Amino acid sequence: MVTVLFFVAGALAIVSTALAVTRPNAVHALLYLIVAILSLSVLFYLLGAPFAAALEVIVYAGAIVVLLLFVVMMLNLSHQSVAEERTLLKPSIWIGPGILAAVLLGALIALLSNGAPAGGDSIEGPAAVGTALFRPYLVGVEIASFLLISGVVGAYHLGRRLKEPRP
Amino acid sequence: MSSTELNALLPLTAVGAACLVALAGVAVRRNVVFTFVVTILGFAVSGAALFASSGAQSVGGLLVIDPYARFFSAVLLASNAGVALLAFSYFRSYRENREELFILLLLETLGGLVLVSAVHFASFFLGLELLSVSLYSLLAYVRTRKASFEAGVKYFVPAAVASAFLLFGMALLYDAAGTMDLAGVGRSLARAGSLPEGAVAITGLVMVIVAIGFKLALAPFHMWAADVYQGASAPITASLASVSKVAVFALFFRFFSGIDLRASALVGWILTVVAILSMLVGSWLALRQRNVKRMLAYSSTAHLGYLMLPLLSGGRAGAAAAAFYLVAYSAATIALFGVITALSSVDRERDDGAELIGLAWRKPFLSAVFIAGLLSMAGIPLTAGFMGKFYLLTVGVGSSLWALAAALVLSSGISLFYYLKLVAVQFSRQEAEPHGPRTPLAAGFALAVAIVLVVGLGIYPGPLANAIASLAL
Amino acid sequence: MSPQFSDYALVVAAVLFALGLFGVLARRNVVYVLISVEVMLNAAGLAFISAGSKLGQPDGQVMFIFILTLAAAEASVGLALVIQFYRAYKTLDTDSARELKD
Amino acid sequence: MYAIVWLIPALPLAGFLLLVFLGRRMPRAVAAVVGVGSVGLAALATVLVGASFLSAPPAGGAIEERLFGWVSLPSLSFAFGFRVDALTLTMMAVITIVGFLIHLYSSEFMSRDGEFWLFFAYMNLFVSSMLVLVMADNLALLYLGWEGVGLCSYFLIGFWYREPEYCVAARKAFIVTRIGDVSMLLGLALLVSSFATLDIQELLRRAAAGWAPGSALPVVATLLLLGGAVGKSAQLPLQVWLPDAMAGPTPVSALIHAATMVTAGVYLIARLSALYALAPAVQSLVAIVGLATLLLAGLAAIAQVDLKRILAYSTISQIGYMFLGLGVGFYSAAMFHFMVHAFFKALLFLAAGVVIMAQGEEHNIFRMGGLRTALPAVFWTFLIGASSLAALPLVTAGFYSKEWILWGAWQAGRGGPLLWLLGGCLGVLLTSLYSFRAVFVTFFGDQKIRESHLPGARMKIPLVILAALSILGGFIQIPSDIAPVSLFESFIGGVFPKAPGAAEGGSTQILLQVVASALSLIGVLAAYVLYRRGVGAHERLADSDAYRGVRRFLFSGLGFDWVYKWAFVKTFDCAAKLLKGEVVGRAADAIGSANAAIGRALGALQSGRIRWYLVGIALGAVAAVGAAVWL
Repeated sequence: MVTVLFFVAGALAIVSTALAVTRPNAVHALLYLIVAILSLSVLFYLLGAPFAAALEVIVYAGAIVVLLLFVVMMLNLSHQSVAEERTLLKPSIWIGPGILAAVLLGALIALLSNGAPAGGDSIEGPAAVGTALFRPYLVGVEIASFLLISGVVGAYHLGRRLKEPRP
Repeated sequence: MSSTELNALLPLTAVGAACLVALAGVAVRRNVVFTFVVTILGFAVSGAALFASSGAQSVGGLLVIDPYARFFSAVLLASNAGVALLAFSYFRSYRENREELFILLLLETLGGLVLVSAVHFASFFLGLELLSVSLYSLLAYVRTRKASFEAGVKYFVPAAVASAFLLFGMALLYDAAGTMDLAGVGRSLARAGSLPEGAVAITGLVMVIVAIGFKLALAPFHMWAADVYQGASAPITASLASVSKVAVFALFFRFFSGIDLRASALVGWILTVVAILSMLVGSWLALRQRNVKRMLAYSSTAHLGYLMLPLLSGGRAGAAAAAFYLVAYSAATIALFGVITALSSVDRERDDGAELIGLAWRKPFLSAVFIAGLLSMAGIPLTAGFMGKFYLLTVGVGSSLWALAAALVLSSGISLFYYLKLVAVQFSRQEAEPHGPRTPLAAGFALAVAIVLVVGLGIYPGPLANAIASLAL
Repeated sequence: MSPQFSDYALVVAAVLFALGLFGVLARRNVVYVLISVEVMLNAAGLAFISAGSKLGQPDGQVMFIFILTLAAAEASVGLALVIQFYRAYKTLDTDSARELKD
Repeated sequence: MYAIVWLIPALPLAGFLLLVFLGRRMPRAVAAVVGVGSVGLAALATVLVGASFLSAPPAGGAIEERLFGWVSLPSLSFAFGFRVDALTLTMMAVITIVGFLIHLYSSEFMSRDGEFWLFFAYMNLFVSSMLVLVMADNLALLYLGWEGVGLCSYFLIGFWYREPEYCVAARKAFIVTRIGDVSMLLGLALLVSSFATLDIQELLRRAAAGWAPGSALPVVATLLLLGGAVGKSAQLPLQVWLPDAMAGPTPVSALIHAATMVTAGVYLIARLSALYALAPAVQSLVAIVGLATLLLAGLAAIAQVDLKRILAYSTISQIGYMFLGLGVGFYSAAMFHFMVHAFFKALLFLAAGVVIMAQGEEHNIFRMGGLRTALPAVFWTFLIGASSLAALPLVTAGFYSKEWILWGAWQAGRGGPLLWLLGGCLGVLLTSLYSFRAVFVTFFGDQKIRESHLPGARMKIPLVILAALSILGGFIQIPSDIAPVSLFESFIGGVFPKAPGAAEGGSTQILLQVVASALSLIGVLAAYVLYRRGVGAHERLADSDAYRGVRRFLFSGLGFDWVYKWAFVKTFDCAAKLLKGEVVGRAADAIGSANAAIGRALGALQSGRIRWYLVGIALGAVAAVGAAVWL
């Protein structure tokens, strides 16, 4: 069962990623990307990394992709906004991601109802990861925080409107 | 984390603290002089902390503060202190925010400091990314000029791809070696050695090399360099050309000193090909350029190609040669871009070769600095660049890297042509423009230090040569 | 059982990486380039986790968390650049940014 | 007196620094005094050092002076030091004394130029670099000088010409000389890596002890070094750059491209003579290169019409003689010829400079003529120089130096007589033919252009002194069968391995000398017959019926014109083409255009599109990973 689930999630990840990088519409692409991220999260869980699986969903799907989506919406890439709003509701947009997500959901339900354990012999739970993170990798965490500062400062400076418009 | 570890981390902490102080300053009230002073103080305290410590101290298995790390940290701090001085002068007339520039510069330096002391994939990757992410914003910093923005984009996209390569390669190496410690990875690579058992490891190593090759702008990963150099403002280009390359190369060298290349001759071959390509392609492309910054971008590709000689020969002599060459290269880079900075303003970059016509008559000091930098880059005797190239050649020939040595000599032969052309142009009697504005004090100081280093190390390299002779890894 | 998983996971990671690379090379729209980069980073994360799982170490997950940090930082700067790109060129075609060339 | 050795290169360097930093604000007179004076003082110091060297030779035959430690690597260290032995002293004397005279001449010649002071700055830097090159006690310092003189040469060629066609010529010259330098640097690197020292004397000792004669390593090392020497000294096949270098001001041609820098290759081989002794095959190659160059350049000189280009080819040809001397192991003879050649070639160039200036920048000798009366001082000094070049027997210095080399060629192991026949007979004939062709065409006949500018004292004095040296310089070394004088040999001979063969030649030597002398006179006569047209000094002779008859017979009756045209002109044309660059020059052009094509191709990739750059990265990655996985 777990094996089947693993291959289903892997195949889903590949298919939805392929769709994400090829779809002409940015919103569609991002929806596929979310499906891919969810599948990846399942893979992580099956590989014995539940903490990473949770983070993948929270940070990637919850923050980064949403940020991307936000920018896509803000720039209004599909030009005709009203027409775009209408098309957003068309099944042709959500049917693909919907089917893929449904498959994923089915697999997840199968997994959970089976009560199968994640992964095989080595499960590195949140405790182990946390200990590693704040013992040997403490310096790394500090550097990572500076990395985020750099990202924030950069984004603030670059994203801001100019005091005087560009000549 | 023990107190000895904290002590050893002091140089990094100083820069990090300066960054936080500067950020707090911006939060309270914007004042560019305050930010600038904090930046310089951060560099100074960090430098002092470097000199105060000795020996090798491991920090949590991620970093090692040893003489090697300290030496390259000093080079990075000095270079970016120079860049800060230049930037302070350059951005005087910039009416948008200037404080973030110095904060980003501090962050970039911190990334470099992490890189040169990294002994683990985690610190390697985080240091590199801290450096890169800061550079994205620095390169695109001048919001009023489109070219600067274009430079930022053109660095960002390939750099992000290179990061992915780096991470994937690291993952493969981790998978094969079972550790992310650089020395451990090296040992395991030597064991894996023969293919196909080591295929995963070798593939990982090659992907890491691709990413490093991108950061160092080695051919064929060099194509972004010219556009980015040209588009970014001159002081930032100076930082990109010196700090990012020195830091990445120092790490590259440390990484490779742990790998027995004889075990995987193939990687040695790949690096040889990359080195020769870089030397020749870099020089060839530089020949055609009229824009000084583009020319320097391509020529730096060639210079990093030369540095593959000590990398491939390795050992203590290799480390010494690479260290000397990088010092010479950084000093000359700061000198050259510093002169362009002094000539340019934030609204207009004076980086066309034609801007240099008759510079010797208009601005003798700037011209002298520029000529010293060019001659050093060209490897003319009595400049630091000559001594550096001399070290490289002895190391290369000592390890029988004949093909590389020949390519080095050939490429420097070609390079002489484009460097000297720029020297000659400055003596042209055509008076292109009346005397421009005076060189600001801060930039003048940085340039004076740079020329003293370039010429001083060429005439009397003894002290530095002795200092680097003991850079054991 | 799990070693098998991790081997297959590595294959999946490689495929995802290749797809991301394809996207970066093939797409001209900056947003897609950004999406593709995120895909590549994800692939690297999967590779790390599979390696950590195979070795029974938490280090792979730690690296994944660091990658997540990078992805966030890169996305924030990248999106700021995307917004400016659109303001500057009124399009998101990367090829429009070519004032600088040989 | 030895304590002032370091001053000799330091003085011109100080002159250079003064001129560069303050020259623009100096009045012309002050700039001239600084420029000429610094070299003059260096010459004086050289004379003083030389005098004490002669009166009390230092221990070991060399003055050694370490200034300060320069480089100290764990494996390798050397000092910033000079070593002056007889060979070096000879070079130094020529560089400073001839250099001083040329500087003096330039102070008038360049006086109307806008960047008078800059010219002197470069010239001073050149003298300083050249001195460092010959005085260096280690290879790094020698290379410093080598690069330095190259640099000055490059700047000075371009001193007057900023037009595009100059750039093309300069680029070609540049590529060609760099080919030589690449080879030389690799040779130096091989030496350094083999013996872990840069000290020249130590290196030669270790080489003699460590390398078996004739084994592969010395052959490779000497071949690579020969490449450098051939490039710098404009020998076949890298000779094409020298005629192009004539674009610079005439004093530059005199100092750099005739008297000193171009002989750096000769110096290099002489300095490393112990190394060449370990590779006899390469040494023979040196002789062959010299011989081929001297003949082809001699032929090409006859085909030239530009006065300076005639002298340029003549220089190439005369350095060929020096290489011949080096190749047959007669190092002293080669150095003697170097010295004498410096005197008369500098003289010829300086005189040519006056002529060209007086003719309003006309370079074509066939548009000149009759300057014998207009410029008597120049005529007489030029005549002396040309006589010395043509090696007119007994009275000229050129005769004694060339005779010495030819005697060496005769004695060379295998093929000696052939070397003598080609180099001696044909070479001497060609030399006197082209040198007196220039004399007759330029100074005799009708004056076609009125002289516009007459030389002053500062231009005449160097001419006279150099003319005197071109005559008297020879008498310090006279073959034993004429008069047993061998001051030069006893001075410099100790530096080199002993020359092969007998010193005493007896009747053979006398016979050879007579033949060579006769040929040199025949060359003069031929030049007279062929080129002396119209009226001139020999009008009275020409008036005689007998002469007229002979001449008419020669020109028309015998169809000499026809013979001349088909036998000579065609040959000359071929030789000239060969030398002018149809072989190496075309190769250099090919390098140039290939370079441009590759540059364009590579540049086309720099399209400004980010995707292209990513494709580059991806392709590189795929190639590297592919190599890693499948190879």
